[in-house]
Amino acid sequence: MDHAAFILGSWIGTAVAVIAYAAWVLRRGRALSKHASTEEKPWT
Amino acid sequence: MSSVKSRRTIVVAVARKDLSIEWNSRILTNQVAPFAAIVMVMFAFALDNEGILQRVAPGLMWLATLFSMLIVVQRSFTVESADGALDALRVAGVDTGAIFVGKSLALMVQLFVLEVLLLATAVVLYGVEMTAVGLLEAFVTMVVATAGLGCVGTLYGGLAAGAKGRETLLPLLLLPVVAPVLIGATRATEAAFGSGGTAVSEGWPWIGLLAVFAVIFAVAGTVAFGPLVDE
Amino acid sequence: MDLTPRTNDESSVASKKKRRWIPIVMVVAAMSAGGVVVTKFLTSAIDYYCNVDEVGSRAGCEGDRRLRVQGIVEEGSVQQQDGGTSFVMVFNLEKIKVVYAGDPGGVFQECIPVVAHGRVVDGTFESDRIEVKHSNSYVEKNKTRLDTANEEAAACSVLEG
Amino acid sequence: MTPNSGTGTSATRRLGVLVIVLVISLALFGLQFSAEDVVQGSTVRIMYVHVPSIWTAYIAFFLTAVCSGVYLSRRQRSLAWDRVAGASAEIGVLFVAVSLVTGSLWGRLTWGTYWVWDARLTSTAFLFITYVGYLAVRRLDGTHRQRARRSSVMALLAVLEIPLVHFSVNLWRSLHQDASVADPNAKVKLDGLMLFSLFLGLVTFTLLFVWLVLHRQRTMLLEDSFADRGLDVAIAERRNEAGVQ
Repeated sequence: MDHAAFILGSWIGTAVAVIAYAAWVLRRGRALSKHASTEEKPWT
Repeated sequence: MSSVKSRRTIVVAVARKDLSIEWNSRILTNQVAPFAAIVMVMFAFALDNEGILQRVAPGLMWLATLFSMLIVVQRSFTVESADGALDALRVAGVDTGAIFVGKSLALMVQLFVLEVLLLATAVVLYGVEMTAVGLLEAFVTMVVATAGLGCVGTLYGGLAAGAKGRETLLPLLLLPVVAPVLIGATRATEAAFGSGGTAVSEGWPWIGLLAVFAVIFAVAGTVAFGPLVDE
Repeated sequence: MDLTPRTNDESSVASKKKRRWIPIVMVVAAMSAGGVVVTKFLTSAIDYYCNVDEVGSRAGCEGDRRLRVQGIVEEGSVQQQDGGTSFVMVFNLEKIKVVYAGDPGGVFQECIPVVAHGRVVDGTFESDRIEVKHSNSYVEKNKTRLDTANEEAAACSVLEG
Repeated sequence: MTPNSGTGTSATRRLGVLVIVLVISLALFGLQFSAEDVVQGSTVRIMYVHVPSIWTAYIAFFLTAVCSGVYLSRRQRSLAWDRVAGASAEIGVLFVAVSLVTGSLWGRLTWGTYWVWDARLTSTAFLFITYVGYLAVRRLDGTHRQRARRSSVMALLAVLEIPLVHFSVNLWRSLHQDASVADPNAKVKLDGLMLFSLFLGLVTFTLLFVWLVLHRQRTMLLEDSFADRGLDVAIAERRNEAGVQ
């Protein structure tokens, strides 16, 4: 594959950005929901 | 209708109050204007290269205007929220649309003074040469762009007034919104300066765009200032 | 200034309703005006390039200023010597010779549309920056079933076809 | 992991598994099975993340505008609409950023330059900073209702930029090429597996977006109710979080 650094870089960069954001959202959700009552979590 | 007349008195009173506070504190002449001039000089240091300064002079002039505008807007609302003047006016039932127009006018006057100064700096420092029509075009650009900037600055300045960390928040709020003004005013001023071989006639459509921007935010500000700043 | 609380002097429902609509109508009108300005009057200012046949004829493409010119690299015209590149750019049957000090980047090759930045000097376009304008068709390489030597010719037929 | 910890439900977990499977197959099709382009070579593979990410951003900002419109138009204004709008805009900003970065890498290889100020690239950059401004407005002090009203008005105005960005390549001459699939002349200009890979990318990114929005708007609900309960709880939570790390 020509220009592998650019191509893999763009794929991996995308993956890292999305995974980092998702991990942040999930961890924050878990940390906050520890202190939340059931009424504050209507999805449960 | 009598309310139209009373609204005009409010507009004039608010604008005059803001301008006289500025005049008495001399912040604009002693701090903001020197800041803008220093920005221009620093650009000249950084870009001291044959031909580059003349080509980028319009953009630098408007960038310096936007940076200075952040300071002026900040001041315009620090004065209000410091002694609760805005709340006092609102409680007294003064029309918020009129307050908006008055504060916008005061901001426009200050910005215009700054721009004239920056234009002169650009002409002297960057060796810009203009024709008579070009000068007229630069003047019209400044008037129309300032109208837009004044309205946006007042609307967003009001939103951020009293918010925590507004010094850092205001640029983040304001700069994206005024990006069209930066583009339009820079292109129109380029045409007026004739930088890069542009003709003066190429600037007028950009001025049209600036006018549209000013109208949108004047209307939106007059209507929305009250509800947005309220509560 | 009179700061006594005001009684609402325009309290009739009809006028209030009307006054709510006026600003919306004004904003919509201003936005449509903006749309017209941007799409009708600003096209030549926002357009990224002039085509080869428009140099000197279209407003904003005058020959005495810095230009971005678009055209297709003519087949067999690319010459590279002393680290510089020269080629002929063609569009709508008009041609212009381009000289560029360096090796154009991207996927530069014959028969591909390019945008050259620079000035016209004595009928030759002296360029200091060349960008390849990729078309919006994507063709599988294996489909043409040609060896690499013929690949550029294949690109030619694909792009012109 | 107990089923009720965090913001997940059995539905989001199933969706998450589906997204992971789709991402793996997208990588296989995009990086392995699909052919190289006759002009670009393997550079075309960047397209399978670049186009889906800007597509997702369009969907995200459109959803933000729809939710903002619903919020403003209902007599009984529900903050749930506002939270979905905010979550969606945040994820949209993420995907515009991804699209700008991957696009400029593609441009370096194909055009020979990372960035040019043509109509498409300029308007996309403008879209990006507008929504960064939108997120800044959401962070302003005030009640949740104030936040919702301010940001809703802004979202309804900002969404008008999307047609400008999308049709900028048709309205003006730009270095960026016209749309290949959503072409007004309705002639699809991609060969076989390339087209399939692109569509796979669109489906994958859209479902990924749905999953992210579901989680994000739930954490936003938690953030809002914590803010309502007052500072002391938030401080306790902070301390707890710091202890966990």
